[in-house]
Amino acid sequence: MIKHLPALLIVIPLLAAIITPIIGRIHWVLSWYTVTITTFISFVISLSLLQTVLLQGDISYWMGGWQPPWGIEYAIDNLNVYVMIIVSFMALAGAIYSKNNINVEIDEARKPFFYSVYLLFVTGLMGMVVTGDIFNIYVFLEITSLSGYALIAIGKKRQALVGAYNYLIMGTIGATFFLLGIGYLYLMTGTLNIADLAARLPEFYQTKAIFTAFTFLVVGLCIKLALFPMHFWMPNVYTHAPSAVSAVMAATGAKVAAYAIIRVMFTVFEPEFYTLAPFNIQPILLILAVAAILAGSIMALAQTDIKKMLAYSSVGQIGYIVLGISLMSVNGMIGSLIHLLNHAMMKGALFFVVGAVVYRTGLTSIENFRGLGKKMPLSMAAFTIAALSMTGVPLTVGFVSKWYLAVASIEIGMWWLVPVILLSSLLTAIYFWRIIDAVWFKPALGEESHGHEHDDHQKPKSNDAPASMLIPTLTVAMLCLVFGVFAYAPVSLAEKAAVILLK
Amino acid sequence: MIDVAIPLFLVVCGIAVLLVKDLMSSIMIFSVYSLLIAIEWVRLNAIDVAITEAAVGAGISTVLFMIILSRTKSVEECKKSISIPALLVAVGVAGVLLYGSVDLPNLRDPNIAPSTHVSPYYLENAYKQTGQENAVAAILASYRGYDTLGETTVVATAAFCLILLLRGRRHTNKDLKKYEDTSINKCTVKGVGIKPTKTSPPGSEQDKDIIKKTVTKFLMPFIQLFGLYVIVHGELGPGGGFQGGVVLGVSIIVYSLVFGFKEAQQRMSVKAKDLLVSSGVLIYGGIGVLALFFGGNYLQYNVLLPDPKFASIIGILGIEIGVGITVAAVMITLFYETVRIDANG
Amino acid sequence: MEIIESARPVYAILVSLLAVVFIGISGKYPNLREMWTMLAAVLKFGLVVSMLPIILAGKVIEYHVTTVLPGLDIAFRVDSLGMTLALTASFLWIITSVYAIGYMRSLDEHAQTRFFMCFALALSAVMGAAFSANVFTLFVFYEIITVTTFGLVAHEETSEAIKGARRYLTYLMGTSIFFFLPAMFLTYNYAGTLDFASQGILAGKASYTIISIIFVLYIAGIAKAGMMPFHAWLPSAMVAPTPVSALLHAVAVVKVGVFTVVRILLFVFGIDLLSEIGLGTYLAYFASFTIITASILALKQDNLKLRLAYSTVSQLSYIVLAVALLTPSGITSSIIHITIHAFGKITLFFVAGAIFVATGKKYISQMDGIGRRMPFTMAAFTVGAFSMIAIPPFGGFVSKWYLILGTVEAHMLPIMVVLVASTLLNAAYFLPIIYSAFFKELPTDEVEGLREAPPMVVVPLVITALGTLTLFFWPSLLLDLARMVVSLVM
Amino acid sequence: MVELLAKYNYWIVIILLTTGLYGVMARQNLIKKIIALNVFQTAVLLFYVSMSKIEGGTAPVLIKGAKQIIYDNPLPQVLMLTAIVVGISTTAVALTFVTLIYREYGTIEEDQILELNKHND
Repeated sequence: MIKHLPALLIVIPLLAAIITPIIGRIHWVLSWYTVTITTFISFVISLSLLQTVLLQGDISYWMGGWQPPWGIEYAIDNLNVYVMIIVSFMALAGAIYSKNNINVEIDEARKPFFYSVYLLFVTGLMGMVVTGDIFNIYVFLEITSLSGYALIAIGKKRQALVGAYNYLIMGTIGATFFLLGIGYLYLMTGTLNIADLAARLPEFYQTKAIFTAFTFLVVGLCIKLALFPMHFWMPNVYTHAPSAVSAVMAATGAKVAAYAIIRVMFTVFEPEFYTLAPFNIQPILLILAVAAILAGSIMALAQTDIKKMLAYSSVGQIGYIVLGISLMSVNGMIGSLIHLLNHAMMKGALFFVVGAVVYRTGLTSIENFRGLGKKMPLSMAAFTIAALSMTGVPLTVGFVSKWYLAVASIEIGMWWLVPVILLSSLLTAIYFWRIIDAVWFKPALGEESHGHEHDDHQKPKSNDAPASMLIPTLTVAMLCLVFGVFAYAPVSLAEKAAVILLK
Repeated sequence: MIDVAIPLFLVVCGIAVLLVKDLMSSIMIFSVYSLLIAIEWVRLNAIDVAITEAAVGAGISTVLFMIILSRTKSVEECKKSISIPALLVAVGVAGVLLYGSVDLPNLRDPNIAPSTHVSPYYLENAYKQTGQENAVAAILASYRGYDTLGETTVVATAAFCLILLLRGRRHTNKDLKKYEDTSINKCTVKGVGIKPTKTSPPGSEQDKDIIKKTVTKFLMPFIQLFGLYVIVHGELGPGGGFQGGVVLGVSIIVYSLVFGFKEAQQRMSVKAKDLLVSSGVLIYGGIGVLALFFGGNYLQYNVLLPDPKFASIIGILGIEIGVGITVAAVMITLFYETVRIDANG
Repeated sequence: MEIIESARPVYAILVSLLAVVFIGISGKYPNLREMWTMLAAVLKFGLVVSMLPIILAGKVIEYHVTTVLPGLDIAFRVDSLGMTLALTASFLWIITSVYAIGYMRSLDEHAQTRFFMCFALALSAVMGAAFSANVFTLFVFYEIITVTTFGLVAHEETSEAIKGARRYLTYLMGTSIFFFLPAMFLTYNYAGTLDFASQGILAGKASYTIISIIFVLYIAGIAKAGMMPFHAWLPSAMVAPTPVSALLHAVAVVKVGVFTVVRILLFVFGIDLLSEIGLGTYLAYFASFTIITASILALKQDNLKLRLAYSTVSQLSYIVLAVALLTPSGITSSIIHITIHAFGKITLFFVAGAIFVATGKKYISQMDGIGRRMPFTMAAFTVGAFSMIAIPPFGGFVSKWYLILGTVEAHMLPIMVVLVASTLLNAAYFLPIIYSAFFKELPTDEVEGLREAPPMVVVPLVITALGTLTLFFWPSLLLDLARMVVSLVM
Repeated sequence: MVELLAKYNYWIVIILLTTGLYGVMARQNLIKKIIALNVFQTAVLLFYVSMSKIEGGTAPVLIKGAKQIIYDNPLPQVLMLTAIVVGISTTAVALTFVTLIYREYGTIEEDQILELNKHND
């Protein structure tokens, strides 16, 4: 069975997702167990695949036993096994977290379906990552999109529906663009297999048709990624979706979209394309990335709702990922890849904490965070770590990504990017510090200001989130520190992938 | 000449769909549009696609649109005419497409890459390797069978999403009344469908219509038999799990349209139908897993039995049935759940 | 030079980190909680002292913790320069802890647990900065100090405190993100390493223009050194409780600031490189400007703590000025002044706090005749002030003496004029306080009930005042450490 | 003219696609948007299926024994079967959203919904 691990990686969660509603009829908890165990299995399989890839090189698995390009291939290399680990781990964390958290949004009767759709969402993402067939990416993109729309729409407020609807419209436009791009590629090369495409494309690099194909593929994915200025669907989605969903989406959905862009830009197309293409693509991406970084940070600054703030901050962070891609150098790519991991953990932790706050208080305004440090000390500690990490404080993961992006910018002579990164770090520091400040140094709303009274003995009882929410939150937050200090492990993995991508 | 005319009609319909204010007419035009496009598929020798398009585009989606329309408003309000940003984006996209199509190969050219690179292999080997005479079915179920598993999952996902969203009580918004009578709604032209909850689900009024009932009862086995035939037939000619599944699903939908929702539920309970959604995909995925135990790769049917070709035929038949079950069940789900909506609201 | 691998510097850092945990746990039992603080302070001092003989024997202690990224290590290296700061800070932490306990309890302050936790954290970070083996580690601990002391500055939670703390954070964080970080980044980019080396690491690695840019970025980035125009955080941080002002803004934070400047100038740029480009001279004049301006500003302050704050700004620039001279005596002066100024200034702040505890007074104009009722306190104040002005036999004289020697060695007579002017200004803003405290009459309505603050407040300030005297008569340990630095870098 | 006709279906695709896209973005009515989205998607279907047709080809149902027959390309047809099914699934979910939105807001006009959201915030 070891040989079939690549297939099982997807097939197990896929079939489990299908069975979940049936199992859930007995008791909804069983469906939760199914999801948790399956995502855990996927995580373990990803780790084992990582080992295989590191020791024995890339894996090619032929679905149905058909040799590519005639059949569908699962092609696993350093890059996608790395993304797989991120996705499956965050999916596992999200699954554990959702056990209690989702009580806020739905009743028990529908929970089995929630978990089924959740697992389908994750499976779709993982399917996009491991496949070596570009049309297969589209199919799994649709699985993940459809389930994503529904997951958002179960949010408590009615705005969730509108957010989900708009996301559906934008997502479908994006996916259709992607499909159109595939069509152009197919028309020019006659193949859908990524490796085969990569081999056959170079002779068409200068054609207008291939440039168009590239444009539609990347634009389609950028809509999914929510790259500025195609981000406008995203804040409402993250704001009104259930917190567990926002966390997992921010941590995995955008990452997989970014992965797909990297795949298309550097595996389907090879770096040579960017010198031969009729238009110069790099500056466009670069400008969009910088605009995203600045606009995201500035807009985040203006928000009063914490979830919306995190959403806009994601717009900025996505800018970082694209910035690294657009530099088209090994260090830039390392920066992007490492930021995939880092942002997944940071944003995951932040949304987890926000979810815990919603769970306890039901409110999401920043005002509401005042004095929470005393009530939810552990959650708030996790929040603080993740927030510091977002600003890029050394010894946290955020620093590592920014460091690589800065190194890459200087390396290719774009020194002006360094102030951009710094400025955005500063803005990030400002909008997160507001909250940290309120959490630890302000009395809770409605409470009397202390003045000089002795409150050590009468402080409000700590009422932190339940363990099922705290454990994943703290784990992810701790990882922000662990990978900030021992950054070399993920970086070396990212470096291997980057070198291959840019060879 | 007809090859020129049909696309032109398509364009006309496509534009008309957007221009018509009355949503019901718009949907009808869209239905015509779907039929036209199905005809275009026939013209292009894509029979399988044509059948699916006719069943899905002209059939199921029209029904869905109409059900939804009966629950909401049927008139688009008289708002602004031209959106400049949308126009800019559309023109930009058209520009890129035009730019890209300059050096696209001519259509129908037998020497273009798609016809010379991968597909000849299918045409040459499909029968030998899979026992399918219909190359489309061979690719769908075997060469790219994994895509089809994904696609079946998409369908099942849609069903689960609907159930997740529509079953159980959603909290209703208290402020709704407050805004309903304010100026925002004044723009309504005819006021049709403002109180959508009053319209009953299509079907229930027609309880008394004996002729319809008898005819339906008489036809039902034939439609369903036809559906089964289409599912199984994919091996030889156009047809397959999707098309057959849609037909099967439609038969139940027609039944419930004629006999009413409750009656139909007695024939096929919601629980049983939910189970069917899952079991179809499970059959499909299970056959794939079975192949693993026989030493093949995932979805490698030819290891299932000693004779590879026969094994392949059986395997494909199995998955077509799986697809058929899921698709039929999902089509019914789409109908059931949307019809049930206002019972919960 | 012999290198000893030992984790002892790490233990010195961890002691107070552990204490943070215990303080947090035992928040409900104030006595137990304070015991942890004291225990950690004593242990830490003991650990630092235990390393002293090794350093004095001319060895260094190194410990590599981890490599974050290639070229970015967390590593420690204890040498004579770091030792000076570590000794000063860890010794004064013991004294300040006693004082803080007395002060906080007398005023019945709120959130004392958080206060002592932040305090211990900050001290950990100071140790880390003192023992850093490279710019990256130094930067990390520099930032940790900023964040943890924010909690102390904002302690009061009043709107004024929050505002002051925000400003504090904005200045320190802003400059370090905008200038220090890029400076470090450029250093890494050009030098290929961030490890401190006695002859500097940048020489010959980049053009003079680039090096000058990096230099400016570093100087602007290390706002903790209080150089103008990035000094404004210091006065606004005076909203903090006095023990915080005392330890952190007279000792830990600002001393880490100037320590960083000294460290960077000597061990990143190197004396040869700096004198080659002449950057030292510019910096010296720049520092002189701060010295004079801050002294003039100090004259105008009526709030005692604010006056002390401006005095700190001016005194810090002495240290920067001294090292910028790039001569043996200059460097010696800068190193010993780190300690000497610490003792003097902490005494003065303790006094300000003691007056506040005893009388609730903050303004100099209210302090007429106070010396008669609080003789120990005001005597200590006099000692501290004289040390600041550099009157023998107080510590301040020693460092100023070496500073003057340094200017002579560097042939920079204009600087001498600055020194004289600043000494006069120092006298001008300290002596009137002493005069009115001892020789003016107390306002009659206040005679009742005015007495010394509680012993836990008074004893520490007497000890530090005596320390200032000791440093004049037995400066040998300090001078030895300073000479070792000089011989290392020259 | 021949050149123009040789790419006839491309032009149709472009027109349909642009029309659909414009409709999706410009229309305020949520149902109309979905219809437009369907038009938009079918344009891509047309693009694919058009490329499967070969001059003189027959439908790709293999006829045993006959050697010299030119078949149309079956692959794009397979892909489009998938796309159609994906399309109906998306439409179904979208329509569900519309009904729910109508129940919550009492309207399916986008501008009015935005207005209502503003009131709520």
